[in-house]
Amino acid sequence: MTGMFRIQLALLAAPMALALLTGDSFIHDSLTQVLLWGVLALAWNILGGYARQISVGHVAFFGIGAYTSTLLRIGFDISPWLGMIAGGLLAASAGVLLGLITFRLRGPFFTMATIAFAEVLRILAVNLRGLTKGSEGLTLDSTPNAAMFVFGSLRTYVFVAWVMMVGLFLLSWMLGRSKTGLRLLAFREDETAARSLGVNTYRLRLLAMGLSAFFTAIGGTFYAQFLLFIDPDSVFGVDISLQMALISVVGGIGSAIGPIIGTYLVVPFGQVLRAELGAQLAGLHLVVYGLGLIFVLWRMPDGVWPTVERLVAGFSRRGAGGAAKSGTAA
Amino acid sequence: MGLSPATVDLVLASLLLGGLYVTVSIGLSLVFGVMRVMNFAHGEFVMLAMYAVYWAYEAGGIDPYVAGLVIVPAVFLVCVTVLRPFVLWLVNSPPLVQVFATLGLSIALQNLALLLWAGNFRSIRTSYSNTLVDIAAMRVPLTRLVAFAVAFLLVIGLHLFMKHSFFGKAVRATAQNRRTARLMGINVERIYVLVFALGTSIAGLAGVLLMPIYSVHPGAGFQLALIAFVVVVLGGLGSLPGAVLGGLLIGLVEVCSGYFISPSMKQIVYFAVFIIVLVTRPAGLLGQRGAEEVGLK
Amino acid sequence: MSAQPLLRVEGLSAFYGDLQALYDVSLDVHRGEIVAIVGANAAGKSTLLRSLSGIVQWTGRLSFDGHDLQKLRPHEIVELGLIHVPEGRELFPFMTVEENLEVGAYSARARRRVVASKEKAFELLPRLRERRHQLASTMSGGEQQMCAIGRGLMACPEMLLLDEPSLGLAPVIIQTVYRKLVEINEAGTTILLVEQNLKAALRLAQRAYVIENGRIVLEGRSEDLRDDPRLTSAYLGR
Amino acid sequence: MTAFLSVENVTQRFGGLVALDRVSLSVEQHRIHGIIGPNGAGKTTLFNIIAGVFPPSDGRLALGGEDITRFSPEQRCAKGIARTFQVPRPFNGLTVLDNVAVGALAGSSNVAEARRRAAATIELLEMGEHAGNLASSLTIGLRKRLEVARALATRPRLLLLDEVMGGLHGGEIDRMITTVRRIAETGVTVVLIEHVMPAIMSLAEIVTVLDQGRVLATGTPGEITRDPAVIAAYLGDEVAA
Repeated sequence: MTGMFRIQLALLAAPMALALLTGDSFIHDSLTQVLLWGVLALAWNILGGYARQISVGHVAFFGIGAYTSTLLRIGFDISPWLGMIAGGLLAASAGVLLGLITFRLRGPFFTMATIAFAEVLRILAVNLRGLTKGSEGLTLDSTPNAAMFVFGSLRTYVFVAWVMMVGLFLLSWMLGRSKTGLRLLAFREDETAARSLGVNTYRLRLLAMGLSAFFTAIGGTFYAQFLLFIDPDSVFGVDISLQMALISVVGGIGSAIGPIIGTYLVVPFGQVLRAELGAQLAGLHLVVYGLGLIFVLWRMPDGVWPTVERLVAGFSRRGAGGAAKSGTAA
Repeated sequence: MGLSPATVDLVLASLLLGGLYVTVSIGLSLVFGVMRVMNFAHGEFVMLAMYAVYWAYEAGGIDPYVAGLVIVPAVFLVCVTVLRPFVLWLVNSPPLVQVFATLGLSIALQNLALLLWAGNFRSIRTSYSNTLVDIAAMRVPLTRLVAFAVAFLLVIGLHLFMKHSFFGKAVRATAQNRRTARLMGINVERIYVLVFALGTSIAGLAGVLLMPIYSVHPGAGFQLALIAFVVVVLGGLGSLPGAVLGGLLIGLVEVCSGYFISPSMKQIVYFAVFIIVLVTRPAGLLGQRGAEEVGLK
Repeated sequence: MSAQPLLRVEGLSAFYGDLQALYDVSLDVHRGEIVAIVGANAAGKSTLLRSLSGIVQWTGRLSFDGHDLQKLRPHEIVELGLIHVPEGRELFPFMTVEENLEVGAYSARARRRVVASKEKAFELLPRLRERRHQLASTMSGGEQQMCAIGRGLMACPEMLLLDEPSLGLAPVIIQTVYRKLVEINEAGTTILLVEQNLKAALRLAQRAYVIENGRIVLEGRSEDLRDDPRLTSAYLGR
Repeated sequence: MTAFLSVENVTQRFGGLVALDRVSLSVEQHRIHGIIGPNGAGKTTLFNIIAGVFPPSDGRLALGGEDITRFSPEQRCAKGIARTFQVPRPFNGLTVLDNVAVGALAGSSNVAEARRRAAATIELLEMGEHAGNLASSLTIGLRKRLEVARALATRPRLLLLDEVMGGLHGGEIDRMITTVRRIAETGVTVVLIEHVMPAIMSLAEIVTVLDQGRVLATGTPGEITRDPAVIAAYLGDEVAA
């Protein structure tokens, strides 16, 4: 267990260490993106991994977060730090509402409903020009001001994103070890059996939905403050939902470290592919991406992390507790 | 009370659009009904067929409908050969894998189109692109009429095939009870591959019919898939008559909301319809309760 | 008894995932016989039939009519004329009675004779002719059982594997079903019958095997078993 | 004695099929009440209605005088009804300990406490050596015991056991009989649906026989095995072939 624990610590610390070691702004920019995807994948994982409700509409919450803090900043001069919380709460409410509407749907039907929900928000964002300026987008004041969530140094963005990711990792980890975590495990293994043992699976799904939406929206605010520009296609595009889910699935859903591993594998892979192939062959990197996803699902349907864990457990059979395989392990 | 010309116009436009949506959706419904797999890459096959028509026309000057005679069988062939292992793996995988594997295929195909034809909107102009036909005092574009007629024949043909052919009965039996179908001597794996190929070929046919009417871009498949999901859920999961009803209804909703509200909001309206149906009748208008378990009727 | 049994089962073990349901089961059925497999719930009776029709994993040796079943897939086993009528009828609920029968004749060996087979099935089970256009799921339990047996006959079976045809039926209906089974057997079809309804099964079958916890514990001619105290004690616990 | 669990005129229809026809039954507190009947008699349907898998088409259920007809499974669990599943449904990816801990969650303030209580329950079921193993690695006999342990961890007042002896070997059956008896001695009321007759005859104080969706007889095991109607229903009628 301690071996696995050390690996996880190293994985968490690595990006910040890298940011401190180098002053290269390209690396800082890439790291910020990686860490933001880590936050989003962890947030998605609370619903998709812990509660096994596969959403491909999470960009709805991302966009709610981005637009809420940005509109509050532009319209009322409210600090995005507060706007971030407001956006999170709004997204959580929207998530619970969506959950109430779709709780009867199973499998692909839930997935379809989430896609539709995100599309509705995208179309609204395009068409409610009075509020969002439509496709023209919204631009934020770029004067560095920490109180307004705008920093002069890229390294500060890396740090903020890192704190968010590590914080959400710890929260996921604690959630996994809590009573709620055990209930979620039972729910996703067998809902009928879980209910017979007194687990209120309906409430559990709504809770997961609310938490997941909240943290996704926080990622949305960070994105808006990092780029200082948002428009409907960039913060409500279905490809963001897809990537959040994809990262978690590749890394291994249902654990706290899985989405982070997935982030480290998928995001830099995408960045390199795009840099190498993007210029002359637009789209090729995403063809590789799609086929890569199918390959991972085919060879490692549980994702990379559980597969690695199994390998490690195979090397050091100790038979004690078996806690490493109980799924609560982070 | 006589019908005003505007009403007739709206109804006719709805029917024509609905017919197109039926063609786009019915293959998805068929595949889901039999295999219990929601193919998130269904729209991409429509989109690729549209590009194939475009390419044949631009490069070889081949008429779209003539090209269709090659494209549709080609899609079928690809499914029973290249995609065969994928289909068999898919049908035996857990739902999570099914969702993401078809999404992965969707991403790959969408960007394959981007790679081959870039991101611009492409359309073709044939000699009959602007031809109008008179029906009951209305003037209707020929291409839309062809699409509707083919959709009509397709639905009738598919219905007769499923109802009366030995193969069709075996397909329904497989959908309703997989294990017992095996006991009847049905090679269930073969049925899955053929049904997937049939459903996907119909998507290809939809692409052929759409291309003379609309323009195509790599993201078009996703937009069409969204419509197909709405149609399938609205009509009833895995129900072929349901897909027809759902397609026509969405055609009506889209035309009317475009006319009475605003064209930019038409998607909002049918997504609203989608959510309302999901909430009030999760099994769809013609679906049976628990149809998710029971399958194709 | 003739030298070569129609069905020979040797050292059969069967599994559901890691769970073993049958242990080293051996039995023979000869052409023209009715043989019963009896035993309590979950003893492994249905698993035996499922192994024969190739829908569960098994090890051992199974041969039917001289063919080794080891490498055959379910639809190939059907082509040999070994036909399984599953427990609980398992009709196709949204198809009519007639369609259910037609699907029963899907195999190549049976499809050629579908019209004649249907006529024969209707003759033997006239109730099905009356109900031919009705959805299978809307019929009573007894009628559904008739339909399931009729569907099995449509496959032109050399041998029928019947899994609890009396399940959930009233005694008078069971009697009717059993009379039909005798007629089917007299017309030349061998029958392997799995039953929980002990006395009925022993009346019908010439021989029987008693199965308990996945193992055969008793076998013999029906009239010998009928009064065997070991049998009643296994059932009633007294 | 008053009824602890009372089933009043419960009818269940599935489409045109009547699975249960005005079944009434009362279970007294601190008793082991057996329910038997041939396959297809309606035992599992009755069991599902008591456990709250679906509400009956008609009729009423009461526990300790309170109407629970429309309660969800989790509400019933909170009221003190626990059940096992005929085909065991363990949480395969969890250890035996965590499986049982899920049952113990409701009355515990944290997971550690739930695990402690679960460990005690596991000892009671004599499966301590398997506590750390994944549930998916258990044999059928141990899965049945896990079902009982998990249900017991919810601290039920009424324990519904659905064929917990089915598929067990002789020795396992004897152990299970001892276990059920021990559970009953702690004051838990037990309803036992069973096919293995020797087990039910030695355990149950009262037996209800179902046949064709109706109650055929109720009485002590001795009375039941001598009832000609029961013998006919159970062994099957003499059918003139």
